[in-house]
Parts: sequence; C-alpha cells; structure tokens
Amino acid sequence: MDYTPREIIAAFRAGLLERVLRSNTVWLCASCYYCTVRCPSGIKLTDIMYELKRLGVEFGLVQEGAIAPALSKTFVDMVDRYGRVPEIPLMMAVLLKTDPLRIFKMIPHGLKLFLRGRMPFLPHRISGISELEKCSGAMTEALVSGLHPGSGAGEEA
Amino acid sequence: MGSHLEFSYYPGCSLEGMNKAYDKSARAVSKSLGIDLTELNDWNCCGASAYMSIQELRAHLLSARNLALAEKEKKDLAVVCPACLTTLTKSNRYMGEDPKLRRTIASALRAANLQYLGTVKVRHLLEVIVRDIGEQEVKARVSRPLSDLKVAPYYGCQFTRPFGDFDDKESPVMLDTLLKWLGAEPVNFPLKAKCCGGMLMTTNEPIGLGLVRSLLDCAVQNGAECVATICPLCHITLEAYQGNVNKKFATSYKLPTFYFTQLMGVAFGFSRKELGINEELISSKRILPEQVEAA
Amino acid sequence: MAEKIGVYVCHCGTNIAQTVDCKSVVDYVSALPNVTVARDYQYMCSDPGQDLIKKDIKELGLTRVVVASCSPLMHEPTFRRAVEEAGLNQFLFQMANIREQCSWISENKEKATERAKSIVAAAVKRVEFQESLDVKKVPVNPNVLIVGGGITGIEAALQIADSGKKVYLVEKEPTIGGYMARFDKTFPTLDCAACILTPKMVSVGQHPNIELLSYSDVTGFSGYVGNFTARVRKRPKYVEDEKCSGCGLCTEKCPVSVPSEFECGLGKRKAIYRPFPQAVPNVPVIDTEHCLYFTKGVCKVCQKFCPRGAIDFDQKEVYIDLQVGAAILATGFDLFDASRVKQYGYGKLPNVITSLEFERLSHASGPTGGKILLKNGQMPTSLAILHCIGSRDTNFNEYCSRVCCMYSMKIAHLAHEKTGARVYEFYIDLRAFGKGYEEFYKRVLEEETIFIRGKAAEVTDVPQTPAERGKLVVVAEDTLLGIVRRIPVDMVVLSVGFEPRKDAVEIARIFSISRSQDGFFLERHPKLAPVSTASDGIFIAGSCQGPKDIPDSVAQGAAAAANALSLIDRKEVTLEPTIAVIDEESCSGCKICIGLCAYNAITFDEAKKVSKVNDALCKGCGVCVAACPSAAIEQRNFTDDQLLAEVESVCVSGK
Amino acid sequence: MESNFEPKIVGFLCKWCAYTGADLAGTSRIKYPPNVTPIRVMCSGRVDPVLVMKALSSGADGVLIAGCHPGDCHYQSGNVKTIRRFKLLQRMLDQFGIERDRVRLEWVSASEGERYAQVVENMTETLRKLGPLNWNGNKEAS
Repeated sequence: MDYTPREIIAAFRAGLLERVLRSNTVWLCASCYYCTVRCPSGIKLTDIMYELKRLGVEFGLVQEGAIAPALSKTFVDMVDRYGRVPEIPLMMAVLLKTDPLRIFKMIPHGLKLFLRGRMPFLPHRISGISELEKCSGAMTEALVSGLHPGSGAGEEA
Repeated sequence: MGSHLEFSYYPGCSLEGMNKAYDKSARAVSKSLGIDLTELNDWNCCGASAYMSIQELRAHLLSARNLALAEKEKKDLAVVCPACLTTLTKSNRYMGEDPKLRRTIASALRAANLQYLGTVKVRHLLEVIVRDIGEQEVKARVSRPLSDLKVAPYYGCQFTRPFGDFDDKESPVMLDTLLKWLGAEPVNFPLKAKCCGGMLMTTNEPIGLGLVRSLLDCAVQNGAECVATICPLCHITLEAYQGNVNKKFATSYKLPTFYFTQLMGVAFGFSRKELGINEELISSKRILPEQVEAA
Repeated sequence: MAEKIGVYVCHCGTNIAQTVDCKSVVDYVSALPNVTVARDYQYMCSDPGQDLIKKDIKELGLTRVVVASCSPLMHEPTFRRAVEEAGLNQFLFQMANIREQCSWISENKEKATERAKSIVAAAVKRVEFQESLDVKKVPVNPNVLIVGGGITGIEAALQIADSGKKVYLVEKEPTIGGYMARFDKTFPTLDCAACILTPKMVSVGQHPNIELLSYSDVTGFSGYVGNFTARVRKRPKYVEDEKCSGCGLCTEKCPVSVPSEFECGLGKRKAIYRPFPQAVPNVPVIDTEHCLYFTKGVCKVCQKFCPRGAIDFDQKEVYIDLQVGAAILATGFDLFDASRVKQYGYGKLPNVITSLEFERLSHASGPTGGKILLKNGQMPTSLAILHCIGSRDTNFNEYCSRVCCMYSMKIAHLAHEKTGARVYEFYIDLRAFGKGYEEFYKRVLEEETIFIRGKAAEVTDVPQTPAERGKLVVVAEDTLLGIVRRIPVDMVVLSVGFEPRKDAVEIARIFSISRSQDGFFLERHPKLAPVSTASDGIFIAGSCQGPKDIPDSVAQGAAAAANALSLIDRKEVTLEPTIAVIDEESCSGCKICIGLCAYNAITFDEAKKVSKVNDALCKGCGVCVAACPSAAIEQRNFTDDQLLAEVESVCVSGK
Repeated sequence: MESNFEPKIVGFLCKWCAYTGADLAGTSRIKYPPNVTPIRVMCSGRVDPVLVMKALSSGADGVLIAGCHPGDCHYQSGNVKTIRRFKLLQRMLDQFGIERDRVRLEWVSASEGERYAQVVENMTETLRKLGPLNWNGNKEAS
C-alpha cells in the first residue's frame, strides 16, 4: 500500500488528486468492508475507494502497469454484451491484455477443471440484454440532458 | 417436513462457471428442507465490485433489474454468493435511502416497462437455513452425521459486512451453528471473516497468495481437516491456489474445501455425484464418511 | 380603561441586532394599540437596561411590560424582579424570545425581522390579558437526599452534614465508595485511592448528621421544591445493621465461594460477604442467588457462628418515606462493555483485560496482591494499552470519556514500575488537559512508554511470524509513519469509556429530570448552572452528568452541596402561582378532570357537587384545563384568553 | 400551486422539552425556516383543541404541537393525554375537510435541538406543498 486510507483522504483534501489516483491503494482495495464497519467516524471507506477507482478511470489516472483497472473495464464490457460475466473468457481477455505469459502457467489447472466440466468457455447471453440496453440508454440520456429524471410530478416510486 | 418456503433463486455468474457444484448442492439440500428455489428468470450480473469500480449508476441499474424481476414474482431473493448479496443489498438500501437515486433508476427501468417498488428482501441461503428452517428440521434431515469432522468455518468478507445485521460483523457464528447441527466440529477459526485474497489473484498475486497462506495456516494450526465455504470466490481461491501457495512458501497444504451445502448434503445422505464433490484438485477421500465413498 | 404597555427590544450586543432590525421592530410595535412606549437598547438585562423599564413604569404609569430579548429560560426572573421593584406585579410582564428562536436561527435579516415583529406583537397582545398574581411562600424542609455513595455523593454528604444539616445518603450497593474504592493509584499525583478515600468513607459512616441507607434505592419521588417525599426501598441484607459488629466470622465460615463482582470476577467472595474489607457500613449481605439456605434450604452456618445473633433469614424489604427539601443525584456511570468491540477479543483472548481489571491486579489488596500477572501466572514482558474503547466511536459512543487518556498513562506507569515491561499506548489523540496532567504525560514519556498514534484495528493471536507465536498481536496504523504495524505483546489493556448507567432512564423518570442525547443527565445550563436541573431543588453531580475524573467529581459534589444548602438556608421558597383553578359556577361536576390529574390534586366536593383543586398539590401542567368540557378550569398565567390572544396575533400578523 | 407560498404555522411547545429543545437549536446556531411561531405552554397536555381550531380559523396554515417524548413527560403523563386528544383532533380535522398533515404532534426532548429544526423544516416543506389553508374565517376565502 503506497498510502494508508487516512493519507489518501488527507491527500484528496489537499487537492493532490493525481497522487491519490495513481497510488496502488485504491486498486488494492478488495472490498472486504472491514474499514466501513469499524471506522469510528462512520465513514464508508469502501464506497470512497469505489468512487476513487471511477475517478481514476474517468480521468485516465491510474497506477502504472496496474491490471485491476483493465480487469474492471473488461468486466463491464462483458456484462454489457452478455448480461452476465463468463469467468474464463473474462480472465483470458484480461491476461491477454496484461500478462499473456500467465495463461500458460494456468494450463495444468485449467485442463483438470475443463475435463470436469468446470470450465465453460462459451458465454451465455441473457434474453433481456436489449431491455438492459434500453434502460441504460434512457439513463444516460436523462443524465446528459441534465434533466433530473424524477423532477416531474408523481414519479416517486 | 413442516417447512415450505418460496424464494426466487439468484445463482450469480460464478455459479455458472467454476462453482457449478455449489449450485447443484444448494438446490439439492434446499429441496430436501422444503425451500422452493425457483431460478429468477433471465437474471443478469448483480453489478458486482468490478462493475461498480467503473460505473456506479449502471451497477445499481443491474441490481435493480434483478430486484424488479423478483418483485414481479412476489418473492424474496435467495442468493448463495455473498458478493451478490452485498451488491444487491447495497442497491436495495441506497435506493431506499436516496430518493434521487431511486427516481433515476425508476425512470431508467421504465424504459423497459419495469418497475421496482422496494419490497424485495435479499437473503443468503445460509441465513435462511439457520434462521427460518432452524435446528429441529435440519437435524431431522441428518442421516449421516459428520461425526468428529473438524471443519474450519470460513465466511469471507461480505456475508455480514457491511450490511448483515443478522449475525456478527466481526465474528459471525451461523455457519458454526449449522455445522454443529450436522454433527461436525467447527474449529476455532479466528480468520473466519477475513479476506481470501480472491479479488487480488489476477491483479496482485503475491498479496493474494499471502492471504490464502495465512488462512490455510490458521485452519491447520487449529486442527481443521477441511474448510467449509459459503462464497464461490473464497472457495475457488482456497482450492485452486493451494498449489501456488505450497510452491511459493514451500509448504504442503492439502486441505479439502467444501461448499457448506455440500457438507449438508453429505450429512443428509446425498451421493457425491448429486453434490458435485469432485477430486480434481484436492482429495477429500480420507475425511468423508465411508458411505459417501461407497456411493 | 386601556392598558399602558411598554415594550423593550434588546440588541443583545450583536446577537440579536445583527439579524434583526431592532429599530424597525420598535417602529412596528409603537403603532400597536395600547403601546405607550417602545424602546430598543444594547443590553436590556444590564442595570441601565432594567432602569429604563423601572423609570418608565414610574414616570409613564405603565401597567404592562414586554421585553423582547433572549429565552425566558435565561432572563425571565431578572425582568420579573425589575418590574416588581418598580411596583408592578411581576405577572403583568411578558417576555418575547427573539434570540434563541429568532435571530440565531436565521440568516436572512428581512425574514428574521418579520418573525421578531410577529413574536413581539403576540406578546403585546397576550400581556393585555395577564393578571396580577400572588406568589405563595412555603417553608423549606432542611433535610437533603443524596443518591449515590461514590466519591461525588460522599463529598456532597460531608459538606452538607458538616454544616449541621441532615443528610440521607442512599446507596444501591452494600457499601459506599463507588468505583474509586476499586482503583489502585490516582493520576497525576499517584496517591493511593484507598488512602484518600477510606477516611472520608469512615467519616460518612460515623457522622451524626448522615443517615446512610446502603443496599437501598429510591423508587419514588414526589412533592415540590423545598418539600419532597422520597420513597426508599431497603433491600434485605439478612443481617441486622444494629446487631452486627462486623467481625467477619460469618464470611469466614460460609462454605459457598463465587466470583467477586468487586474484583471483576478475578477473585472470589462468599455468599455472605462484604465487597471489600474497608466497607462502610461494615455489615455483610447475603447473596440469595448463591446462599445454600436460600437455594437449597440447608446450611445456616453463618447464623450458627454469629456471636451477636445478627443473621435474620426472614428479613423483608422495607419501604420508608423521607421528607427532604432538596435532592442531589450522584448516581455515577457504567463502564463500557469491552466485549461489544469484537475485534479486540475481550472475553475470548485470555490476556486481553479491561482497565478496571488492571486496577484490581495492581491493587495491593486485590486478587494477586498487587502483582500484574498473566493468566498463566507469569509477569508480562510487554503490554499494550488501547485508548478510546467504546468512546469517540460512532459505532458505540460518540463522546470522549475524558478520563481514559490520563488513567491509561497511569496504567503505563504502574505496569512499567511493577513489571519493567515494555509498554505501548495506542491512541487517537492525547488529552491531558488538567492541572499537572501534561507534566504527568512527560513523565510517562520519559519512562520510555512507547506512544503509537493510531487507533488499534484489532488484537489477534494468529501469528504471521515466529516472533508473534504465543503472543497477542496488536495491529494498528501508525499514523505518524503511514504504515500498518503489528506489535506482539503479552498483555492488552482496554481503556474502556464511561456510559450512562443502565438505570439512568428509570432514575430520570423518578425524579422528572431530562437526559442529554448521550443519555447522561441534563444540566440546567452547561456553563452557568452545571449542577442544577430544570426541576428546582433537584441537583446532579459527578459522572451521572457526563464522564468526569476524581477532581472534577469532587468539585461537583461540593458545588451541588452548596446549591442545596443555598436553597434550604433560604428557609422558604416561593411557588409559581400558575396553577389550575375551577370556577364553581361553571363546573358541571362531571369529574373528567379528576381522573386526568397525575398528582391527585383535584378532589370532588360532594356537598357542592363540584371539583376542587388543591393548591399545594397542583403542579400547573394544564392538562385538566384542556379537558374540561364546561371550560370551567383556568390555568393562571396560561388562561384561554391569554393563549387565544397570542394565537390570533400570530395568525394575523404579516397577512 | 403558488410557487413562493410560505405557510404560517403556530407551534405550541411545552416548556420543559420542546421549548428548551428549540432554544438549544438557536444556541447551537442551527438554521431553519422561520415559519413556525412558538407559543409556550407548560405541557403539551394543555393544548386544547379549541386553541388549534382557533389558529386554523384565524389564518394559520398549520399547527405544530411538540412535547416531551412519551415516558419523559415532566408531569408524568401529560403527553399521553395529548396523544389521546390528538387522535380526536385528527377526526375533527377530517370532518372539516382539513388535511391531517396540517396539524402535527411531535416529540422533541430538551437535548434535541437538531431534531426540532428538522421537524420545523419538514413540516414547512409539507405545508409548502399542501398550499394555503383557505378555511372558515380566512379573509382571502370569504
């Protein structure tokens, strides 16, 4: 960890955004939520880490050579394409992009699992994928047009 | 059997892949306990952490579609993956607390003629079994007690953190309780709710392996013969990376891992095949009751 | 004849004037009917301010006065006195609150000024309907009730008793002494707690003016300032106070041994026991949960051996009523239950102990004879003290418990002195604010205590390195270094914070006092009336009001004693005449009011077939007034006419 | 609906809890809308329905009654009687066709300055949405 979460927040407050986003701290967070439930000040640190990850991707400021952002992006692409995440294609795609040599190291295990039917390679596309696209599109449109989608009368769910 | 509970069942992506046995065994034991799990039709990814790391609103939207589908069925949602549990619960909660988010998601759902009013509860199968089914009925189903089997009860991060008020957030006990009902002996396992490192295996293997090692070490030190898991990611990490740990740290762990539903199934008298207990990575032959061998 | 009303608008320096245009308010009220004069002034509560009112009453013949300033809770008595001094009845005065509920809540001057006008106009309208009332004087009972016999209650009791007044000191436990009796040394001077406390306890026990009711609690409290009745329940000790000589033979012979609460379960006591040898009164009690006679019907060994025949198995609980003029609550605190913070392993890891347990280990007459020992009987070679357990934490208590930093450093000193162990302190901030406290911190630093700035994340017995094997490992971020550190130690001491007592809710209800958001008793004013409550004649002192160390507790005990003495030495008190009165002509005799009165202050006159209010019992809540179907009841100074006038004025203003 | 409508609300505050709580809001410099004008009573139990109806007929758009939390009443049980009376009051409102939201009963302890401010803010917001009450003696209506 380059900076402890406390230092991340201090740096953020000091306006040192690049230092925050380029640190490995943010992408090391594995969302175990210990900090969130323990924080004596009630700060939802895990959520903050997610926010910082998103900021980093948005601004193109992430730790040099980090795999995690690539993984997340690929994950999002696959979910948007299939509606679900096929684990193996995901891992392959990520490693192809970042560390192709490791694929070979994984072959012995993979073969065993494959033979037992535990490694399906073919992604399954949900039938509601167009439904999701519609929702997603409507949301983006509403956000882009800057109109608050709920400002009309009687929309409260 | 007295109980009849109905849930929409949400297996989650990882149960379609390497964790098929979790799905299989969960369905088998649920059925025998009178829990009717009907798979949520055409469910999608919950919007888990990796998605949340890039797209917040769309992650909530993904959860919301699942919740909306479940609401249509007028059933609560039973899940087996704690990460799905946390993600779905988070969206459920945040939409309840934040009117702006609720409205944003509601209008997006409307584009596909969906709506979500916020009535669905998302629950982990373990919690359903321990709290709703209870000791008496579980024990009544046990035909092959796991006598003296020393099990490390492993919960991982997201069973109770951050939202689970049904059990302790630092040191949960539900799995311990269930294992005792099955006749097994849950060993003292102080790291029971620590991170397995699974999230880091692809992105930062050294740290991930260190975490796996300390878990295995702690389990073995406390006399465990196997580990019971409730999370597909934890399960794969502990199972598939033991070899890497042994290589890296010059250790020789050979600790079998079982989904908690597999151990239930063994105690209920199901066969290896019905529970998907395989031997491809670590042998469990020496620890399971003899009858299971025969089956 | 039309009333002549004077209205005075206070600037309160800039407190009001900054957001309320006082001149504009004056102009506005000047135009209201019957307003003879309206003025504004810098500080109405000052002498010149009050003189303005007095002068106008005399020179302009004012018949009503309105002051628009702060909350009536602050200065109503001040202005009532001023009005009275100028020859006008004090109830012909009304106060309009344009500070707490107007200028301070607003940022918009225009809106605040409008609001001020509306509030003042309502007071002007109301005051027209107000009437002269006579205040009643009643004699004060000179006895004082003190609840709680910790150091605070002891101090208050001795102060009052020494002045010649009678004190009833009610203590829940078998002995007085409270938490202080369990401490070893006291910071920052390191005097031994027993050496300074026990002489005071003995004085209480022997004082001719103190009646000590131990093993007792207050179950009811009624009456009014100067004339309260306290109902006290004396629980059966099964030992007669008068006969017992305190020889201790019964305790010696008792065959039952159970963990001692006084020793935090680290030592044992018998089923008939005194919590500790210097107990006051020096009379044992029988714990019926464990006594063989009470559980199995056999034994009675204590009775056989008692040389004075003081054991009485048939003793019953007794209720007695005490007449007092004032009461002081010094009921203390509970310690935070460390097992609630799971990550520190209290209750699971044997050598994780609380600070109070450390005190008992360190105490010369404690379970180890003053030796700091691990559960295996060995001395620790390293020890970690974790601050802020349960305090400054939104998951538990948000407030700072104020004493833990200092007692933690005392523990560091004692541990160092007695064991030579390496001592670590894990802290968030160090708060050494009192006299001699910072110097004590320096001293502990010089003793090579290692201070690590960072709240401990967890305590674990799962080792990561060979050096950690068999140790407790404290994991914390060292915030000065910006790294996570793992410190292996033998013993961990959790510095637990203070909490309101579990029975604080019940006590607050019995005495009709309020509690602040944190659950501690609420003082009348945080700075200017720290030991008073909203209820006249009821005072609070010590940690029942909020966490306090010994010096502060003693100071508050003495302060509460002075407040109580000041009250009872007045010999008489005046009662607010704002009680209910029933108009016999209008009363239909339906008796609805009688059932509603919480004080049984209304009786039915069978001869006249009407209800009547007993002046002395009526507290003036007005519940009966609102319920009377014949509108036959009025509450003085809160009459329907007065309130309706106020309502109407509020509604029409600004329309 | 009037866009800049500011409701006028009469607040009956008991001296021991709600009024002291409102004072605390001021002492803590919490800012809240100025729409509720406080009238001090000794106990919420003193609030006669006549006072409430008088307020509504004289031009108030809403009435707030605030007292000690149940169990904490300075007069033991005055507020319990308020609860009972309040239910009757609500039925009375129904009969007159006045929205129930216009008259509120809230518990605010002496230490809940923040809560008092929230109650006022919340009620003001509700009444802004409901709009003015044009009832009975209200001059605009006649």
